[in-house]
Amino acid sequence: MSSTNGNGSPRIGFYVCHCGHNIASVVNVEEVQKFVATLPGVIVSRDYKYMCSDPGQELIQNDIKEFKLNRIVVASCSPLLHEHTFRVAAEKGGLNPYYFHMINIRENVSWVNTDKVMATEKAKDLARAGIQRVFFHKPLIKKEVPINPAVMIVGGGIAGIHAALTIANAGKRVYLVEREATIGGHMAMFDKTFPTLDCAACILTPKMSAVKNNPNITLWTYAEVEKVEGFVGSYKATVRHKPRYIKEDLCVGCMDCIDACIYKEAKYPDEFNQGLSMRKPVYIPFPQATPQVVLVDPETCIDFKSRRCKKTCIEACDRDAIDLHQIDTYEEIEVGTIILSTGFKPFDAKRAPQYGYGKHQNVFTALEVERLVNASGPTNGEVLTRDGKKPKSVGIIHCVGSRDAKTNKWCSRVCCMYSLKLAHLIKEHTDAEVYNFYIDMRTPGKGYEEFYDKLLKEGVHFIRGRVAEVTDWALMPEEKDRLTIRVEDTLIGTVRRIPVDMVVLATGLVPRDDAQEIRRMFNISCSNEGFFLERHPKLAPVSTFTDGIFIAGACQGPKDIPDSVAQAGAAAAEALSLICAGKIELEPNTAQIIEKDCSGCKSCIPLCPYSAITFKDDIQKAYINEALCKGCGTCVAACPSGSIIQNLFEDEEIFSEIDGLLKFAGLETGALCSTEMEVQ
Amino acid sequence: MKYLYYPGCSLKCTGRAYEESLLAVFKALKIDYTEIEDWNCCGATAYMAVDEVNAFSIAARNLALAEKQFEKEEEIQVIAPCAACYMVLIKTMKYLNESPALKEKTVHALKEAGLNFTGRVKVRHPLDVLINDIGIEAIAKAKKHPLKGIKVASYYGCQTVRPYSTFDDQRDPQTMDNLVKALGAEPVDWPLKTRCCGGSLTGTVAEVGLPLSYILLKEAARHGADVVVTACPLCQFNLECYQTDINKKFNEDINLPVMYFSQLMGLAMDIPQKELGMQRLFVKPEKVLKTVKGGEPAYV
Amino acid sequence: MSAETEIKVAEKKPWEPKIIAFFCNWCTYTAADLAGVSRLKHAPNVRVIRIMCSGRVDPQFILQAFASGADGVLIGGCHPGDCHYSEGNYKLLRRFRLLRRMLGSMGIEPDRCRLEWISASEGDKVKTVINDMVEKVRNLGPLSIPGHLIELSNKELGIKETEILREEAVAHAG
Amino acid sequence: MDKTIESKKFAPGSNGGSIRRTIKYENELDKNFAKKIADIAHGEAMYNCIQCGTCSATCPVSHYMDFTPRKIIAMVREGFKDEVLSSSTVWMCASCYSCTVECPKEIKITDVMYALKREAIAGGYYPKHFPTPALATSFFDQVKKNGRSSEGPLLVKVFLKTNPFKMFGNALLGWKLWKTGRMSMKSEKIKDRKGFAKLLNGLDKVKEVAVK
Repeated sequence: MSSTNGNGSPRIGFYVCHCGHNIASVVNVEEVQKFVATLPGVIVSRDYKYMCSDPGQELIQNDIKEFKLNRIVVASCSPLLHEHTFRVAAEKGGLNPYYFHMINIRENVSWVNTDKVMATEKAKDLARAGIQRVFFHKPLIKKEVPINPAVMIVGGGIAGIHAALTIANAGKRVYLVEREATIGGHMAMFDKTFPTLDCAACILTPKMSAVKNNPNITLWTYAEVEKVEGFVGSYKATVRHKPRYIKEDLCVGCMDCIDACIYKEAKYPDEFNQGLSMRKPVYIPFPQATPQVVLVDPETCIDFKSRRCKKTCIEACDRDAIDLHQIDTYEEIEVGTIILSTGFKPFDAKRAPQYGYGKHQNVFTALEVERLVNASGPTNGEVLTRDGKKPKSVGIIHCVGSRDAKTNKWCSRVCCMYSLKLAHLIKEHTDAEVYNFYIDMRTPGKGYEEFYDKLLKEGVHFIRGRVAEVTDWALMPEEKDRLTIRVEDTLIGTVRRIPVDMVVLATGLVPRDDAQEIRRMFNISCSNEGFFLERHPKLAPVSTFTDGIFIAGACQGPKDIPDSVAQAGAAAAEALSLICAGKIELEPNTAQIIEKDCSGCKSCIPLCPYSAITFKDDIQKAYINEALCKGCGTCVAACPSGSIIQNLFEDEEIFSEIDGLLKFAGLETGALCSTEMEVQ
Repeated sequence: MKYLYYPGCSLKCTGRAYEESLLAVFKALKIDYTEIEDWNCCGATAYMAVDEVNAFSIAARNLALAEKQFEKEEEIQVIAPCAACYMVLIKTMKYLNESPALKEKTVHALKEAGLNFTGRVKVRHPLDVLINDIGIEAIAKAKKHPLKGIKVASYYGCQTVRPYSTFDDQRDPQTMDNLVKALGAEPVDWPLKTRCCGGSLTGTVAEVGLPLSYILLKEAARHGADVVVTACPLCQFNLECYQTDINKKFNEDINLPVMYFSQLMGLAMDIPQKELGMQRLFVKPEKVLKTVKGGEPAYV
Repeated sequence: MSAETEIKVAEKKPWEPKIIAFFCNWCTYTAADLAGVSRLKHAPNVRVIRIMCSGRVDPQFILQAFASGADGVLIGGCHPGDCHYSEGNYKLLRRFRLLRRMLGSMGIEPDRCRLEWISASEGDKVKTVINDMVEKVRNLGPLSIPGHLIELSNKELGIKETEILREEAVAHAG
Repeated sequence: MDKTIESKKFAPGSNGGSIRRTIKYENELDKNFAKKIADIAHGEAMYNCIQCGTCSATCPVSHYMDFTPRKIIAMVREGFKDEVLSSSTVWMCASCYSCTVECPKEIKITDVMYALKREAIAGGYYPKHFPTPALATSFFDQVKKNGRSSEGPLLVKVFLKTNPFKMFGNALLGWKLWKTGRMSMKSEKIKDRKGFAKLLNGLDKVKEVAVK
């Protein structure tokens, strides 16, 4: 009789939680408690205000001792939230934690149902199912796996950089993989940072070189992760090094090759400067690029087109660092944990055609203006229109792409603040009339509102209204040959046409184009809008549903620099806590073969995605390597002879749950499907 | 392909030239059409303002008639040249299909009149048909007199492209410009292609409507247009017939011909002017007529 | 309240569809939690059984559920390509297709057995799917296989239902 | 109840003379107005409005309205029934659908305007000598009777209803139209007017049912 699993006939303690009013306001917990008391095997049945509280847990522990309970069932919130808490409680009470079962009557009942009677009936059914289930629970030993202390960080923006340094400074090995030729990400493109207005480069470049010089950090730029296998503690990643046609270890960034390039003047749009300046086929992204190594762009280099270049660059390099025949190389690394900090992509302003980006030459994106105001930018810090004039008036349009059902529903969080910053910088550089067109001004953050106050004092115009269109159609003389912004000044309640010489689009933040592929590769989820999904919005903001994989920065959602850095620190701490523990406990929900029943049909073997199942030819039976099994249970469901069982999800356990849920369903069904429930 | 043709009230009255020229062009391009028998007014914008269900139902009557007339067809193609009719009919299809309650009411009422509506109709705008079914090449081939050096401002107005039509971009439509190109003329790229002409306001509340039409004419002229072509009887009416009032009110001397795209096609395809209703225009498109071979004066 | 009285209550109650749901731990169960956290109200007729992967769903579970009086069975798994165990959901899909056919031949309408891909972020989909399914099943009416069987067995054994119920109840009073 | 009296006491004219009162008392608002409009205007989205003003800015005639479309939405939501229904705004709307296309929250603003027009006519709010409602109603009657509209007779009717002198202003235009065969004074009619009437009656029946 399977109801005696090693510790005598079941003596069940049942506890239903009020969760304040969260559950009790919809489910009649007392009725549930009374009902469960009548079920076979139940010795104690109680309801309590907060089961997860210390007194709640002590209640369980004391009952175990006093009534010699050997099974515990708690009906409260989602097991994803508190299963661990109660298992520990049971363990403290001297019980094997896997004699515990949790029933979810909050997320699954009281929060989603309104009819109190129906909700209470549902809760009873779930409770009965749980009670019947624990009959079949068995004592299990937790599975432990060691943690490889190395960490891989994907993405070398400010988040990746900060996480890398934090972990490296703790003495752990870090592989920092960056897709571009240099680390620094978007922050490296910014001029000043709000609200303190300290120069982005001044605070970022020291961290960049710190990464380069830290012996614990292996920095791989111009490289991409191709494949990830394994699981928490021991991941195996394949990294592809893209050819930059320069031997990284030899190049010292003297840039002689650039001067020597057959192209005397630069004629290709410079990615880093948003195409506002030109570069040569051989180039270095920007002066403080890290590593200080040039690269060759095969798209534009003559030698790649015609193979008939004088190769003046090669002659010029006295270290023979240039190798135009480089190809992809692959490298495999083993790490225990992974941090994803792949960042964001600015909203494509062309998707908001009413603002005429790409149609009217003097409509700029915010990132372009960041480069314009930057001293090392294409205009050496002069704010000029594309026709080279100093603007007399500038309009900054907020929420471009954001808060719009047609493009992004979400608020991008940073645009209000960076628009204020740009307004200040533009005014400082040009003394132009600056207009901010905003829907709502959002300045939550230390010193942010004060920054807004400062701008108000500086005499910047703030017009509350979403701009309908930017047009070159002049209705009034003052609008001739300028851009006219048509907007309702909603605070005054009239429509206005405001002519300007320059329009700045505060484009929102959107997920990177390949976010979906990335999340598949790392087996994590995305939320609806396409940013990586955290395990819990409040309590596990940098964890994912895959153990050992953490997320930091704008890849999880729009974020400013302080928040990205904070998250990076958190992610690093999560990784370190695993590393320091040295091992991680896994659910013992693995599968195993009951050899005597196995018919050796081999149908399970191809099903296992982890090739944990092998075939023992000597005894003609299948064998499951527990270390490799992840406990999905696919093989269990497929085994024709029912000779595979999965811990915590054995057939009897699930059948008894089904049975318990349906007792007295509509018509009485007892006659048919009472599994051997009678208690000896 | 066989089409059903829904003229709408305006094309029988102020917009006669539109019907005449369009059908002439259809004939020339061998487009097989038949007029919906005993069609009724689509309800336009005004009807919606008094009673919505009625508005949808009377519009639906036309769709039901179409289904009756072409009962064998899997999908019935109905051409509605008038912008208002076109929009109303599409809107009716959309709303009836989206709201079962509304559909039920309407179908019930139609039954009273011995009709039925299943929703097999696809409402098409002539521009849509010409560009996507007939094709730009066929049209280019059909032209006899290329309209060399004629600058044409295509004016789409509101309801041809907004809000439910899908055959062209809602903010910067191109079909008419492509058509104009195919006729050998030069489309002018101007910003007010889809800006409202004032609609019925021009006639009823002149102080609001006239400025809108004025702005359009002014801007078209500023971009050097020799002629404005439209696909909407009301737009054509407002822009052409009120030019005297506009000149008086804003003391201008605008004299800009405003014609239907179908008339322009017809001229290029060497269809006699009478068949294109050229004699009905107030402002004679001199320059166009000159380039067209044998361009004798249009109307007496 | 004793099991006996509970039976009487049950008898008096008007019929409400009962649907058993198998939700995978990583996507659909999490989505159901999300629905809860976002307080998305939906029909109370669905009872969720949590499993690690939809691949664990054994056709026997579904048959047992129907046999035990379920009016419908809902299975929720990760979207194709998103399975936490890389392909458990595909494995299920294969089985499910076969089972669907089998159920058909048993006279169980297809709408009573449903498979849905619901990702961790689709709390609203949980709501819509549940409501939609409950409505469909409600329109189909009770399946009550056990009901029929009991009637059968009663005819054979020629004893009154209430007696069976009493026995049952006694058994449960333990 | 006495609240109402109180607010009356403060009402303009009573003691304020020419002074305009702008304060609004709760008892002067219609709490069900928003829901009603939302229902009949397929406008549940109306509640999503964030008052960004895109509609007003994109509207070609908003600068002639006494309240901009954005303001109308806000007032509808808060139940300013009288102000909204007696405003000129709804009658200025030329149904160009720019707002509907541009609205970032996908509110069908043009439909809201239609709904308000209907409410205004039903409630007898609309300005009697303002041409647009007159046009709408005359058009409605004409089509109801004949199944088709005939611009000639229609315009005559409208001008008679509103401002007969206007007609002389347009006499020249009328003549030109007539001369070019673009205007006739005879009424267009459909053949199956009986069926058409049946159709409309059928609707009235349906509506009665709906009411019951």
